[in-house]
Amino acid sequence: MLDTNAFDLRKYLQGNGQSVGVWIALVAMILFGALRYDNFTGAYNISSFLNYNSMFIAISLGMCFVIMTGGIDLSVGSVVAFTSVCVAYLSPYGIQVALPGGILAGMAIGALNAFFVIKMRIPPFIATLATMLGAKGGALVISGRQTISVDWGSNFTKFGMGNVGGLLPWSIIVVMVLAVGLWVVLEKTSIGRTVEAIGGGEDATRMMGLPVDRAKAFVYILSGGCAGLAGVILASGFGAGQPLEGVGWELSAIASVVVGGTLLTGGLGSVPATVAGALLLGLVFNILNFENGRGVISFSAYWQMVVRGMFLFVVILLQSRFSRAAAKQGA
Amino acid sequence: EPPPLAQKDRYKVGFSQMESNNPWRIAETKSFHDTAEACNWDLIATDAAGSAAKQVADVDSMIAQGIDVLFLPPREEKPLIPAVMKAKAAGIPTFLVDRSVDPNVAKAGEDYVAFLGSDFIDQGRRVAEWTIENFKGDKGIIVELEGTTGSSPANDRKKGFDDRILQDDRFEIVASQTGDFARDLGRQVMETLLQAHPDVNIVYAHNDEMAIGAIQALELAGRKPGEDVLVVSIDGTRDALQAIIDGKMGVTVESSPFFGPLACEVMKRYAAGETIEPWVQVKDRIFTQENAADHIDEAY
Amino acid sequence: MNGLDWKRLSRHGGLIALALLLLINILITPNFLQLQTLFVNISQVATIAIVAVGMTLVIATAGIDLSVGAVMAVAGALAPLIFLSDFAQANPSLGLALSIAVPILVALVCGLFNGVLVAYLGVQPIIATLIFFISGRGIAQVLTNGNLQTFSHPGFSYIGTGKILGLPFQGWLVLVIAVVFWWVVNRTMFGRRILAVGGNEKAARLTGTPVRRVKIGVYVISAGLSGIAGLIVVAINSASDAARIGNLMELDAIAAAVVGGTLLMGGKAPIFGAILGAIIIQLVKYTLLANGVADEVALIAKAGIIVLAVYVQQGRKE
Amino acid sequence: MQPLLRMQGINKSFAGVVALSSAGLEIAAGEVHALIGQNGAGKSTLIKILTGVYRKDSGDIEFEGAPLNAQSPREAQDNGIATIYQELSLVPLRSVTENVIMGYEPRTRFGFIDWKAAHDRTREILSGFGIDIDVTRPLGSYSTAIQQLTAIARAVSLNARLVIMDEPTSSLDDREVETLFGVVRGLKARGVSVIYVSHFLDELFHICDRATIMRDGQTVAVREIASTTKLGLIADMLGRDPEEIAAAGMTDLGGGKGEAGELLLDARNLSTRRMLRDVSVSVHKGEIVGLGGLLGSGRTEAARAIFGLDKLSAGTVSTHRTPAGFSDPAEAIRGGVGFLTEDRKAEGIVPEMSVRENMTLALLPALAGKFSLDRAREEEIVKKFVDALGIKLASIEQPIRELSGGNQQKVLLARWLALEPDLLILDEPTRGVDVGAKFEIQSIIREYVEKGVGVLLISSEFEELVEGADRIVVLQDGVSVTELRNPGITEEKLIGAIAQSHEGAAA
Ligand SMILES: Nc1ncnc2c1ncn2[C@@H]1O[C@H](COP(=O)(O)OP(=O)(O)OP(=O)(O)O)[C@@H](O)[C@H]1O
Ligand SMILES: Nc1ncnc2c1ncn2[C@@H]1O[C@H](COP(=O)(O)OP(=O)(O)OP(=O)(O)O)[C@@H](O)[C@H]1O
Ligand SMILES: [Mg+2]
Ligand SMILES: [Mg+2]
Repeated sequence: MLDTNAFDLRKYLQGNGQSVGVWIALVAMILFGALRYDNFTGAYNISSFLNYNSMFIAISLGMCFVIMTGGIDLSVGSVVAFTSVCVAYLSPYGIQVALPGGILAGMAIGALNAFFVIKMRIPPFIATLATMLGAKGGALVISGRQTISVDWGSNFTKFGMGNVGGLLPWSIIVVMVLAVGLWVVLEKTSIGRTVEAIGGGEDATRMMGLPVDRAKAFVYILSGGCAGLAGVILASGFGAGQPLEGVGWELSAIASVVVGGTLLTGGLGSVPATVAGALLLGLVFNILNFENGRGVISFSAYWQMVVRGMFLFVVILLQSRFSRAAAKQGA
Repeated sequence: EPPPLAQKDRYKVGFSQMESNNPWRIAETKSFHDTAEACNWDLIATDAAGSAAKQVADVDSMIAQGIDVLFLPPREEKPLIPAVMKAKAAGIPTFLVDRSVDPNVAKAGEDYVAFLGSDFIDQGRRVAEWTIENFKGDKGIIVELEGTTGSSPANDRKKGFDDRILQDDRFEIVASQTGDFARDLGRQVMETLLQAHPDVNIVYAHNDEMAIGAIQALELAGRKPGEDVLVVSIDGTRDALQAIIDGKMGVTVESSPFFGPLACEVMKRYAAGETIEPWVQVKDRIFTQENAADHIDEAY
Repeated sequence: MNGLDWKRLSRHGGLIALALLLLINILITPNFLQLQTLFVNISQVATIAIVAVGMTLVIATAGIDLSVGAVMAVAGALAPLIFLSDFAQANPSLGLALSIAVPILVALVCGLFNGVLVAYLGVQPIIATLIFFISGRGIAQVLTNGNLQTFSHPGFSYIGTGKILGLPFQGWLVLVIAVVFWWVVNRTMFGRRILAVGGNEKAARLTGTPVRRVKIGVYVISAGLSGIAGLIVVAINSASDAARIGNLMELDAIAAAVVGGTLLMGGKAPIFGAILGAIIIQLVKYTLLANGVADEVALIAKAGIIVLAVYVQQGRKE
Repeated sequence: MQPLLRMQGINKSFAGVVALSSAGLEIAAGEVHALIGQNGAGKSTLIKILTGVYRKDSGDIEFEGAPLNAQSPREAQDNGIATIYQELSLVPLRSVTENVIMGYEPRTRFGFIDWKAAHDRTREILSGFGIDIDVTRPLGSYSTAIQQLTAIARAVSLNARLVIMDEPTSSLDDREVETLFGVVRGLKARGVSVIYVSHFLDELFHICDRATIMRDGQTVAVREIASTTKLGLIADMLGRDPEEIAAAGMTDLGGGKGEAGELLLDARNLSTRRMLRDVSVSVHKGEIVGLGGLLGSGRTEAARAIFGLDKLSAGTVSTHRTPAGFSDPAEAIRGGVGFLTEDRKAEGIVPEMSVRENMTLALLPALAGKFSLDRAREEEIVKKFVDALGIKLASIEQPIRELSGGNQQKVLLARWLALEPDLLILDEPTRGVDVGAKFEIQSIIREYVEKGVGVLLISSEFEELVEGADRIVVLQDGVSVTELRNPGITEEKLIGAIAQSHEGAAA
């Protein structure tokens, strides 16, 4: 879906059997929505959908890299909240200050994760669980337990609320540029290769003389930075620094990454499929809302949870079928 | 000027609930569903699962579906302002329900039609006033069980109560910790605080669920809620009224979730061209030993 | 020399942390040295400890179980539905038995679902259990229509509030569960096989270990224990709130297991370590709460303590 | 002349266990230097200290006249030391190309990896080893031998001044070993020094100039290869008298003597989806049947299929007790079959578990009582085998990962022997095992064969097969093509059979 002229679909499918499922499901869901509901493919729905989900794509991208090294980052949700508060304070200086400021704040927490994981050798699950608690506490401390207003006078909110041609929000454009950049990093640079190698065997990678620690630091800081970007989008698109936001977002991100076919044990991952995974999970909410509007069945909140779980179940079943088929074909 | 509302037989009505993790919210959603039939609504109800950002996205998807009118209990004061603005831009009149948005940015009568609800600060203040009047001892040692840290009802109910009660020298708040609006946590926090502050004789909980949890903690520790410890709170749930009748609890200030009928009435007035007052005040009753038994059947 | 001391120190890291915590509390927390403090802590730690035992077994196979909280909610939602039913009202003792047995049975089925996904479909544990994590609580709320169920049922409440020899019933339950599973891990074939599967799955398979059955087994156990924990929560509160029972339990249980010395890569199952981990986490909570530390500061402190505790544990490795 | 590398007084202990005490090593420029010693002597540890995998406790290292204190393999590489570690350190999920050039990728003008150039370069490097494969496929999809050669190719391509090879030939066949020797000689000709660790002493006489011998963490001798003998080296390694050893002989499997008894295993026309096309083999009581063939000919696959690990797509397996074959290893074990895997690290040991627990893993059902395992019997059995096999350890409660390779192998062998099996499938049972232990393992196998156990033996060492097996079934590309029968098999005949069948297949 990116860089189309250089993209050979058949070859991609061969190499990425495990992510075929997500593309099929994505197309099927979009078709389903477009055929069943009025205005589903209208500009308004598309642009607001993309704007909201750009945050999830951003954190999923960072998560994808972390997971490829065999790690995990549970702190992203809290980091989004934390940076949204930081950025709200920066908003009077405009987006040109707030955007880099928010990303840096996120990277700083990412660096803390990296320190715990690399220097203190704390398992990523625990290290980032701790930062998840800490960042949430930090967000509440610096915000004084309040949501923090952004400056509506500066150009800050234009970023999160503006769009191009009524269809493409600025946020999604920035996130897509990030995605393409990360795709290039993963496929074409040595740090990207090292990231994937680590997931395939950390000791072996180290003994091959690859800069394991540097690559791990890179992924955690990257993930923090992606969460920081999501924090900027949150503050500027939703008008406030929100210390309580982001609860459970890490699980959405993990689900997107896995639905996109990345192995949780590390070593194999795909940037485009991760984007597709995030869009797919976002679509479930969107479609549920439209379905409620049809008035045939109204999904109460708890039925929505059940439906989402079942949906995840189906996608994973699909995915395991395809990855098996691909394994057979490859053998 | 908020967008006008045409007179129609049936309206496509959006109700964007913020979360459904407590009985109060569930009762509120139910009230809207129950009203839909009587009021000729095609109701679209969404649930944001506690996320302000998702609530904005939910409102967006309802705007995309072309609703006529929006009822919105905003999860947070500031983050929901974009939702209000977008609805306005799409020509959809919005009524805020039970919580409001930041009045410095979005104003009733301009950006949205009106706010229907009560005042959390006032609820806290009324609990404090009742306590000042009815506390018999010389020295009131208070433990406060807060709602979800950082949420606006928790912040406001704390402010309203604290400001008022501390004007009276008899009272002192020795501990104030979050019980996350939940019964189980309210109990656990109370158990712990009771150990650290055995001389406590007043418990103020930000909602009834935590108050019930606190009563359980007191009983497990061999205390007598209602006799040696006065429990006061907000909401007016059935369990709380029962506790008042049983003499275990002093007071609960009502915070009714049944907004459906009010919403219907206000919307009809607006469609008829009436100017709606910016704040449609809900008259929160106060339940004590005197009237609890009369109202327990209407409680949820 | 230096290395040896460090090793010895870190082996007892958990106990040292516990001793430190106790000391701090004795010094600063008012009324800490009271029997009631012990009771309060036992009753609050019981559910975490029980769930942490199951979690430890799952982690020992290199898995993880995010669904524990949701399973607690399902079991907790079911119990009052059963004993408040007309049938149970008519047959009180049978009703009581059913209201304990059926929820646990349903929990076991949830565990079976997780286990089958992991063992037969090869779904990664975090994702397999994420499915229930997301939908389980929804199912519990569907069962109860989202309503809070309150009740007064002394027989059932005994699970949460009863005492034996002056100590809370849950405390004894934790002890029994811990001893049983310590035995299972250290003395039975199943336990040895759990460790083998987590330590080297291929080697386990080659030596005739029924890898799939072992995996299913640990998820079923974890879910069963979660079910018990769910019943306890409901029993103490005399109320069942499907939206809240076991909320965030998975994080507490995982933290307890890891602080107790479980390796996330699998192959280790220190049952009493997990109990110790749960106690440490509980004591930290208690200390912060009793001393009036604000919630947000408490979060930061908790984060720091988890990092430190695990750091000391990990110091063992070369 | 100043040596290229001088290590002196190196000490290292792991959690109190001494692995090296005052060990040293001196390598001259342009020499091929053998580093030998029994399992656990400390060879790999010494190498890992040199290359920054482990930190030394004390000691000095000088490389090219300057002190060297590498903190990571990368640093060692940057200083001109390339290493092939004993445990294959590669990333099987990634492509062959990545495994060869990772860290040294050719770049385009924009600093991105130039994949086309990378693949080309990889093909070029590998063709120097006579390997022609699809380099874009995951490395893990190729055989252990290819992987081993890939690791070597990577190290050699780094343009180092010192190349360290820790048991590079343990999974190579003769042809590939020859290729490797060619590469080593090429390095030497370019003035590159090589440290060569191997348990195949014959190899040393082909390519090495000098040898450093280690025993119990100490360097005990340095010999000129030209002026010593195999026996002399062995004597140094074991710290014993040459004559004493000479009396004992080299391979103790001693095939061709046993009277074949009742039929234990009859496998016919096996094929699997992966590799096998038509393999038939049978084993009788008290008989050693060898599986011969080149690497990747399907020997391991055949063993896996018989053991019920891989599904058969055609063919039948029957044993004297189980006429229908096995659908999983548990069944095979119940049917009295044991399978010693060739990949000790990945499929054999459970690293965190103790020696005791590792040894009894397959035996658990027999130890399981009603409520618990019979601990007393377990310990008794473990102690018995530790004594019988001469396993060197601090305690049976020691984690197995702390044992040296050879001792780990003995524990795994004991795992199967303890089952008292009727049939043992041994895949490379003496790989990476020192001469002393190899001899011991072989005589243990012999002992059990004499008691009536049937053995299916897979070995890349022709000597072991030729001298050990009663019969050798030769495999080629997943088909069993010939069968040779002892007495009368010689290495030449075996090689001939393999070569012939190759030609037959080619024709
Ligand atoms: N990571 C480790 N932890 C503990 N002990 C170790 C470790 N690595 C090696 N040892 C111990 O150090 C000693 C030397 O082992 P080393 O692997 O260097 O032997 P080796 O000469 O390479 O043997 P082999 O020929 O079997 O490979 C052995 O006793 C081994 O048990
Ligand atoms: N455990 C396994 N899982 C998957 N594939 C395997 C396994 N063992 C061997 N193979 C694959 O089977 C093919 C045939 O190799 P096999 O190991 O059977 O040959 P071999 O003659 O025993 O050679 P080697 O000495 O390398 O083992 C190879 O491509 C190898 O990668
Ligand atoms: Mg070695
Ligand atoms: Mg083989």
